[in-house]
Amino acid sequence: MSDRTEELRGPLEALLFVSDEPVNAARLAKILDADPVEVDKALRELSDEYADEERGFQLREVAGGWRMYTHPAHHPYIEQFVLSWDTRRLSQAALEALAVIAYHQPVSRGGVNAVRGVNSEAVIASLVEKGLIRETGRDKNAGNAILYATTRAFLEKFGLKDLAELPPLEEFAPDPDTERAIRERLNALDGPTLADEDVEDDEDDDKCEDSIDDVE
Amino acid sequence: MSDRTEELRGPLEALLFVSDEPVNAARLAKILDADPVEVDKALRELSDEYADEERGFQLREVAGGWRMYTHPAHHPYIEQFVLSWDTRRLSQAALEALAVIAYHQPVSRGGVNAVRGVNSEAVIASLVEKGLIRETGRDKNAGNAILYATTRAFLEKFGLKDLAELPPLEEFAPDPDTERAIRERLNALDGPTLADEDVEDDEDDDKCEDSIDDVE
Amino acid sequence: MSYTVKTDIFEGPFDLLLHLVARQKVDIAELSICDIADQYLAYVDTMRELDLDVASDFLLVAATLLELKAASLLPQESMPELEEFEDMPAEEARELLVARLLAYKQFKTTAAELAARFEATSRMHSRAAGLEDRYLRLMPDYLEGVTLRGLAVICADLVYRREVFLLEAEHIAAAPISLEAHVEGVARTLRNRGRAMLSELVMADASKEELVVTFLAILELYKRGLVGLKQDVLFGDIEVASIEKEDR
Repeated sequence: MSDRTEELRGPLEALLFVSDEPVNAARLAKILDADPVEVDKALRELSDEYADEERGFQLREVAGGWRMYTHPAHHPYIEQFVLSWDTRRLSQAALEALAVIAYHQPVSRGGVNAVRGVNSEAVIASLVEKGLIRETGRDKNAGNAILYATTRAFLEKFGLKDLAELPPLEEFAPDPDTERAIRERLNALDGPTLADEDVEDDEDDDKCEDSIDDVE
Repeated sequence: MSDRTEELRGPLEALLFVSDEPVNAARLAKILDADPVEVDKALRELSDEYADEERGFQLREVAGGWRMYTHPAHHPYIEQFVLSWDTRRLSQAALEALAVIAYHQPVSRGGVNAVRGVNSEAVIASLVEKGLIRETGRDKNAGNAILYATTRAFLEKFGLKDLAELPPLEEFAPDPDTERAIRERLNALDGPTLADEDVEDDEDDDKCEDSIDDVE
Repeated sequence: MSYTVKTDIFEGPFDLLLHLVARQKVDIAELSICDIADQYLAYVDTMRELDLDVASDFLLVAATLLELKAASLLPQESMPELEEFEDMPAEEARELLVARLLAYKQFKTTAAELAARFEATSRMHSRAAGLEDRYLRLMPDYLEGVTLRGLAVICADLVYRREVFLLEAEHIAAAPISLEAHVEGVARTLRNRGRAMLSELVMADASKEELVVTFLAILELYKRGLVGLKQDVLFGDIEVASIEKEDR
């Protein structure tokens, strides 16, 4: 490796490690404020290095960019490992968050909080890890809050062709206007006033507190 | 690396790469059908190797197991890439309550209130929601007050192998000067000189039980 | 961190007391419980204007300081009873306060250390990308037993609860009834009487709005940990009891 590609190795590995989709060299170069050609070279070297050293993962160039994968040689172990995962079912809190996301997607954490009345950060993180929801973009109008949507695995689990096949919420709500009202409210709440910077004050995210504000 | 640990490296990397929580050496050994001692050795070597080669990720022993993380040096890039300003901070109030719970667990809300001098209900609820603490039982001697303890997620988020890794509380005791200053300033001008009496242990202050249970 | 911006807000009475005690670096000999007590009360006074609920958390310590101050001025006088420091000679009360303050200070320092650890750890990211597609089907079924219908019911339930909540709140807002005033009113009654039935707390001719606000006020007091609630039978009268603030 040249000095420059050597320098790029650490940051590139870190970015590729956390990425959940292929990333192209241009985007990586932009984040690292580096020359795209250098980045491309560093990626190829890294890919070779993983292969030569027989590491547990590999770096592959696929449609859309570069992504780390586990090495196929170890697949039997991984299968056995995944099969051994804890079968604990979702908590009530997680189910609630999942239900809200399924019906209101794409929705920000703030939006889920607003409907559930409590902070939903931890459950959302666990739903992402379980592959039931995923980040789907940013809400430009709400401080770039991350938006969440359900995954294909979610659809498959319930045998749904697409989201339009979700049973209409109205069937379960006493008031047919409720859903629309909530959607409007969610949109309003997602506005800049409920930007995600506020999340550290979780104590205040409390339903009762909201009620006082509403009343006064 | 010895031959054997060399052999284990690839499979270990693959398993650690896909795991969504820290995994202990015994479990990894079982899946790989290997000697736990060898696996433990291989994990330590791998951890050192990542550190020596200044890779983008690192292997750390936390919360009773091993898990891969990105190297902190690359945090700014990652923040820019996926996490944005979605950093999860805790309020001062939450940290104080968490500190009391971490060191006095299992402890009731009354116990936390007693140390903080303020009602901690809301912060405790938010810590539960964040998955950092959990209900762990009831205090039969204190009106069945709910007892709280820290979770595995707490260990992981605070980078601790286990609770024994918490720095000893004594390290944080106010120094003699501070103590003297506090005593003097809360003393009456002409009051009797205070003997160095035992400082009351707050753990035992559990006369303050869960206030709601009192009534029922 | 978030708390650094709210410079003049203290996390509790001990936090404020600690601040006052630590602030005056000079003339230790000149300082006394009298000065501290006065400063403390002055602060609580400004706080009271801002937020009565917050201020109430500080009153026990204020009362203790006052007792200590009185004791230092009139050492022979017997002191009025104080909840937590009840029947305790001034010297002992002071000693307890010092001990509490020291213990609090210790945990405040500990919290800072934890915050530093948290901060350091939050710069290391685990992989949250989820499994490669090929392994997804092997994952345990976290949704075992959950039906689509079940999910819809959960969502509709949440949405409906929220909606009713907002509608009620809007409805109340239209009437010139201050919830905070009702909270105070109910709290006052309970301070005097110790306990009361819901039926006693609302006037016989109360409007629906007043009934709702009184009920909300009781819920608010419950949330603040100031009252306990008891209902013997379904749809029966609710007993509201003031809670001795021994755990403050």
